[in-house]
Amino acid sequence: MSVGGELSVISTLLSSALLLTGLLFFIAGSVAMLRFPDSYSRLHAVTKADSLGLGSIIAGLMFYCNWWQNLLMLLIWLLVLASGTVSCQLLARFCKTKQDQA
Amino acid sequence: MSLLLFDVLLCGLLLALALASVLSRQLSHAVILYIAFGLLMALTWARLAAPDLALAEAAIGAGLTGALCFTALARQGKLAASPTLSWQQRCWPALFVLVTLFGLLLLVLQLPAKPGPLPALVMQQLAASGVSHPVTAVLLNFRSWDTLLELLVLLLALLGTLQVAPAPVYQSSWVLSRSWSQLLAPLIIVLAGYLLWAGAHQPGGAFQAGALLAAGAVVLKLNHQLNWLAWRNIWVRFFAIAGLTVFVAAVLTAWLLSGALAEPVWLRWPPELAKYIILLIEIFATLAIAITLTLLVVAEQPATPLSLARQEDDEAADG
Amino acid sequence: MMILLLVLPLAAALLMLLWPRIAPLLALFSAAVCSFLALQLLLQVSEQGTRYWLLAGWPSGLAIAWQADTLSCLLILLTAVLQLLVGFYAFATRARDKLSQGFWPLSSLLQLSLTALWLSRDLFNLYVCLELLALVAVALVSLSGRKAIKPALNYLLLSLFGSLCYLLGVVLLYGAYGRLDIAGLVSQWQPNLLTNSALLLMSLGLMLKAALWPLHGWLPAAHAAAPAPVSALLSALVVKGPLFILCLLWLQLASTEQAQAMAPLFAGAGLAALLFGGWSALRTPFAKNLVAYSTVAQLGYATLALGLMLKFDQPLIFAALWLFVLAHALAKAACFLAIGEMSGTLGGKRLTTLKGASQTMPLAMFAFAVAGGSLIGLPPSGGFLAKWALLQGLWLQEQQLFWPLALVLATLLSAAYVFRVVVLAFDRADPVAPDFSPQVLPQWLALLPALAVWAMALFSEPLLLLLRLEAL
Amino acid sequence: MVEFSSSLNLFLATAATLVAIGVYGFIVGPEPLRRIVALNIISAGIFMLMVVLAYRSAGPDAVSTLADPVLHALVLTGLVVAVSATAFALALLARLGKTTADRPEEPGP
Amino acid sequence: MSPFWLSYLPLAIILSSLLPGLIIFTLKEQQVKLRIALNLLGVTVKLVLVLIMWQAVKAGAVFYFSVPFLPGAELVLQGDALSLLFVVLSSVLWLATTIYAIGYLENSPLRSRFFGYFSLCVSATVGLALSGNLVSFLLFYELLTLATFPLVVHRGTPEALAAGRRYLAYTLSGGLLLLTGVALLHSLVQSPQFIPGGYVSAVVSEHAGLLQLAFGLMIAGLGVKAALLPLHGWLPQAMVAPAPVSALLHAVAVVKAGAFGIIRLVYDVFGVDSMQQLQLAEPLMLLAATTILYGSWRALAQQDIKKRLAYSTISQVSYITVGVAMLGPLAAVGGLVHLVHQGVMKITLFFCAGNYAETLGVHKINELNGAGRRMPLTSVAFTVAALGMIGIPPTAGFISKWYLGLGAVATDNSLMLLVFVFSGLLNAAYFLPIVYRLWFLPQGGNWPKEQRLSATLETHWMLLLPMLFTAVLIILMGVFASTGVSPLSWTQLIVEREFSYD
Repeated sequence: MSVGGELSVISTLLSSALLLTGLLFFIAGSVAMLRFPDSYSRLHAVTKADSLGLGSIIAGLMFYCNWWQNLLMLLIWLLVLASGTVSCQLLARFCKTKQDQA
Repeated sequence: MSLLLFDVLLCGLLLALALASVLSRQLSHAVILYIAFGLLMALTWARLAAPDLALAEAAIGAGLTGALCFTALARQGKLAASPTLSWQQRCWPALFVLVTLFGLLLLVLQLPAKPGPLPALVMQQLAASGVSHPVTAVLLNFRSWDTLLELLVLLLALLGTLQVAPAPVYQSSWVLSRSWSQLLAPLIIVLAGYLLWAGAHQPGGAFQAGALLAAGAVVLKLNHQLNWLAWRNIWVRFFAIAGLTVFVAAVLTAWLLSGALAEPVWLRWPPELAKYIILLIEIFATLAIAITLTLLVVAEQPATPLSLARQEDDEAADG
Repeated sequence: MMILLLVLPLAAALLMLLWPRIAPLLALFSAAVCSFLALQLLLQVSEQGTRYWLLAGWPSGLAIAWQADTLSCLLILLTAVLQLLVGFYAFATRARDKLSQGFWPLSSLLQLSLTALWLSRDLFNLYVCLELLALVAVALVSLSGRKAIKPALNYLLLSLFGSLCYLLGVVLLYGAYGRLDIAGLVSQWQPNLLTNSALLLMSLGLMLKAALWPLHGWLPAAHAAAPAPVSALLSALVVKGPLFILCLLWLQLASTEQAQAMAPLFAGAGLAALLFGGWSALRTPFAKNLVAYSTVAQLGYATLALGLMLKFDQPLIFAALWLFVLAHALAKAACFLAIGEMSGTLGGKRLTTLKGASQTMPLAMFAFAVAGGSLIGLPPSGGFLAKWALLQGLWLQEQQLFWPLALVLATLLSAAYVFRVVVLAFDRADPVAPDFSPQVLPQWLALLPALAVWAMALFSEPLLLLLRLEAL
Repeated sequence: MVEFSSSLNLFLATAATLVAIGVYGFIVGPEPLRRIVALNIISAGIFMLMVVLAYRSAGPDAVSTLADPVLHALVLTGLVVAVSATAFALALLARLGKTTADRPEEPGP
Repeated sequence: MSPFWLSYLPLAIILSSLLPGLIIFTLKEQQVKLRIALNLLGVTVKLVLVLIMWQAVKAGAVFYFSVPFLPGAELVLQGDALSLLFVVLSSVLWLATTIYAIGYLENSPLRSRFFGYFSLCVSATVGLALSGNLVSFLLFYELLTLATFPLVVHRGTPEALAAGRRYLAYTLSGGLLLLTGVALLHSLVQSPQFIPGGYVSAVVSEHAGLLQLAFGLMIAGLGVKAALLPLHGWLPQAMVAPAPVSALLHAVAVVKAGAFGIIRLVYDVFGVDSMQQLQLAEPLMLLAATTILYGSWRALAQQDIKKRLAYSTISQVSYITVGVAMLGPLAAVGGLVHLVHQGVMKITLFFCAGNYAETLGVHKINELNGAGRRMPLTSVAFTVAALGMIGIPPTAGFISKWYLGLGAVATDNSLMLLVFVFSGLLNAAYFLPIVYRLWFLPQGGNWPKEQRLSATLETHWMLLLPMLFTAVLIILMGVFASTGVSPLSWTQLIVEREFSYD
């Protein structure tokens, strides 16, 4: 992993905290997906927790990179956010139709 | 040390996912686990100094194969639970595989640690190849015959798939996903163009770009956009074979250009033109790969008599 | 010339995809021109000696190597000629058999992939050729629709597995020596655990793809399910591709000790294939399965010859090996076309449909019998030539009584299954009436390769000479 | 240096084990789809072996340009070939499922 | 030596029956006249060509025609005295059989196919006779198998198919053994042309074991067609074929091909000297002698006419082998001349059997009672041929047995003499009762009404004529044995050439 220039202690602490938070959200989301009872709650958990987790990880990483890389990372986050939303909606609709049919 | 830890973790996860995919109870789980495995594999390759391949694996290996597997699952209709196997059915193959594994381990650990002569040779000849990225040089100049055949394999898979493809099923698409896919499309085109252009000197190239384009096209196609993108359209057919056509045309041209020589050499690009020829081939190959991959995923029966499905369905309806 | 042999079928196939209407004409045209070119090439090579290319003129090792020796040229010629013949057959029966348009580009691509395979002397390029071949073959099998899907899938999966085994072997060799061209590998070859295992892995994969005993399980179903022209191509040509590579590996790469160690295995497998395939052909109730099992048995001859070649290193046995392949290709094409014609006209897949076929369709039956004669090895057919060369090679070794005996037994088995059909055809009690009046042209087309295999005997001396030189 | 070679060995062993896992899956099956997945795992293992072998030439201080480009090109070719074959196999499989579904009197595989 | 076209004479002789045969295949069923014309044209041309060759060979010429085939073994057609003996026999008898077959098969289905294969069969036989080395011989030997098989199964009944299967199983195995043997011999000494005195003498001391093995393999292969003892099983069963086919198989084509091969093998491949050195003659002779007695013994028990004739063939053909295996000039004359005599006599017998079956519907011996009065000409022919078989003068059979006896005495084989005497007695025992039934017993069976096949004659003239022709031949060959045109004088010429090579 490439490491940028020197960082201050505060920045390091802050970025580590953000990274850890992101990781926590990811883990929470994954556990939820495995443990939650039905599709809707799973979807809910996964999309929200993962979007948030990714956001905080990217925020944590931003301390290490230059502005151009940061911009790209933000763009990636936005894309994931949007596509996560759309796919979550799609899946929910699919579940709904299936439920209605049954 | 930390890198080694990372490696151990990576390898452990890879093995666990692969094993889980093979052993899982349900097919859909197997497919999901396989996709995860593919993504991790991409990461592994990035770790192993192969960013080209990481890109390709992420797009083709994990993404495309996963999509294909899911399509197949969906087309297969209702899934029966996997038949349970008795332990003899599992145990004896396992024993056999363990023995094989032992032998394989013995073998791969015997491989010499020093590389062969070819990397140095590639570097030595790179200047004459017309591109500065060695992988692209190998793909499109040193071993271009392999690449030509590989394009052919891809085309062939498409032909075979079209032959057995089912009749199209019409479903309504949802406004939000449609507009989202339309929003994504230009982004993907730009990205693909970048990858293609980058291939000349850094990781990237026709396959990665083609795969990316295909991903975009598949999304659009699933949202009932791009209705013209079907085998029955002659222009689609034309571009699907364009990669090969341009390749062959370039080969022939190069051959004729050097025809004055006593012994014309097959597949040799004139050094001063090599760069342009390779770029031309790559552009058309990207298009062809994109179209082919798209059609592979959303394969539906074409109107041309290439497919047997319709006539058979008619027969089935009669009977 | 070389280039045209590859570009022509490719270009033809691409054009066919664009304009399916003219596909048959294009396919026939390209096959005809290629046959002519291949003949030219053969003559040229046999006059001027083997030609070796490094593609694109890059240094050895980096470039893909090609070699056109007389054997390769002979096989290229065979491929083109059979393609032409089968193309004519498919064209002649297109109205009746409702053969899909997909056949034409696929058959051209089959020719391309085989030609590329015969030429290549680069292990990885051979892998790509193998995959290409497998995909074409499976796509061709799946042409017959619903009933062929399962065998086709089975064929594809096993074939992929075989390719991967082969690839693993190639990778191990590359890991050890860092190169892929056979000539380069030969110069550095050392018999050790690594090369042993690589060779074994590659052989396993190739044997699976070539349907050599005991890995032949997929073949009868796949070949029997395909449409008649496709079965002819598959049996005559496709299984020979992996066999060719197998021979390259063991005759050129492997050291003498390795070859000696492997010889009994190949010979044993060949013998087992002969006996098992013959026995299965005797038992099966379906006509096409009989011919397909006969392919398994006949491939046994080739394997046996390979094993004996490794053991005794006799040029004559090498010649015998390829004579078997040539003769079998022609004879099997005739068999499949004839059987396809008969079961198409008489309407049924079972052997009993052929009852009395010597009256209703004498020409097709004659074609089958004549081709069968070569399968048995009756003089003066190609099969006889091969058997003669093998026997000569064996008798030159002192104290070899077991193998001639085994050959005799195998020949009797093949005679038994060929005449199982012929005897049935002479049954006059109640012949099966044709569904419609038999077409004459396709029957003649089926007879043509059968006659060609008997005509091989006329060229026996140059053939033997050519092939014997190749072994040295 | 030690770390490099132990990493290398680790990856080599992983690649071999992946192949073995794939072979197990291919033999045991039982559904065709799982066989296809298993084949893909085998090919992933083989490709990984190739990538590791390419990595050999990179040396302890990994710089991407030094990895064996020939092997990388081969893997790329192999990947495309593998995905083509997989796609075709899956298409056949889908057709097979449909054919068996069409005829309910025949029990599915 | 001779005009250019003469070197093509052997080929022309083969083509004269092959080409009409191939044309006949393409004819429609109704084109009877054309088919007959083609057949007769072929026969005539062949006879003329054979006559030309006969003249030349008698003057001492030898014909060669060769095309390249295997390395070290060209495809050679060689017209020498011995081959001409067989060629003349098969050509003349082909004429008779063709006419007979036209009459016999009148109005039966699939005649184009029948006559096509019939011509092929004769071509193969002639080719076999003319072949100039072992490889060519092998080739025609296998072609003969293939050409005769459709004739055996021509009727297409279950019995015919079973017989066909059996026939194939035997002959193909035989061909295979022959192939193995020829290949073995080829690897030792190549396959040069047949030459009096053989060509193996150079390696006799070096490879005695392998030579013996090769001889054994080849005799086993030839023995199948020559119906030597353990390999005779197909012959009696092949009786289900139509009468002309049986006649052809027994008198000319198949059985004689085996016998002829043995002659070639013994005299022109191994040679008398090598045979003696390798001690191969004795076992062969004993085997043949056993076959003679066994065949006669089994013939006694048969009630079916054609079956009895079949076992008689097994016995009679082995006379040829015995004559050859005794390795003396006189015995050789006896054996060779028996090749011709037995052919003519046996074909007559089969014609007669066919006539009885066709006209009266009689297949069993005990139904023949009194047939002599209903069908006098047929019965006379039968009687003549039967007497010939027994060896009663002045028939041809007497000549061959006489020389065989002389040969046995000359080579000090008293055992063989005993065999001949005993076998002669057995012959009489199974033929004379039939003759007795024909002439001296009252009519027994239920015969169809008269003049079914012909208005004036006892049966169709085409069935009658060939039979009478061959019956007359039997007498003529016996009576005029000492003249220059008789088979006897020709065989004496052959033996002179065979035994005076050094």
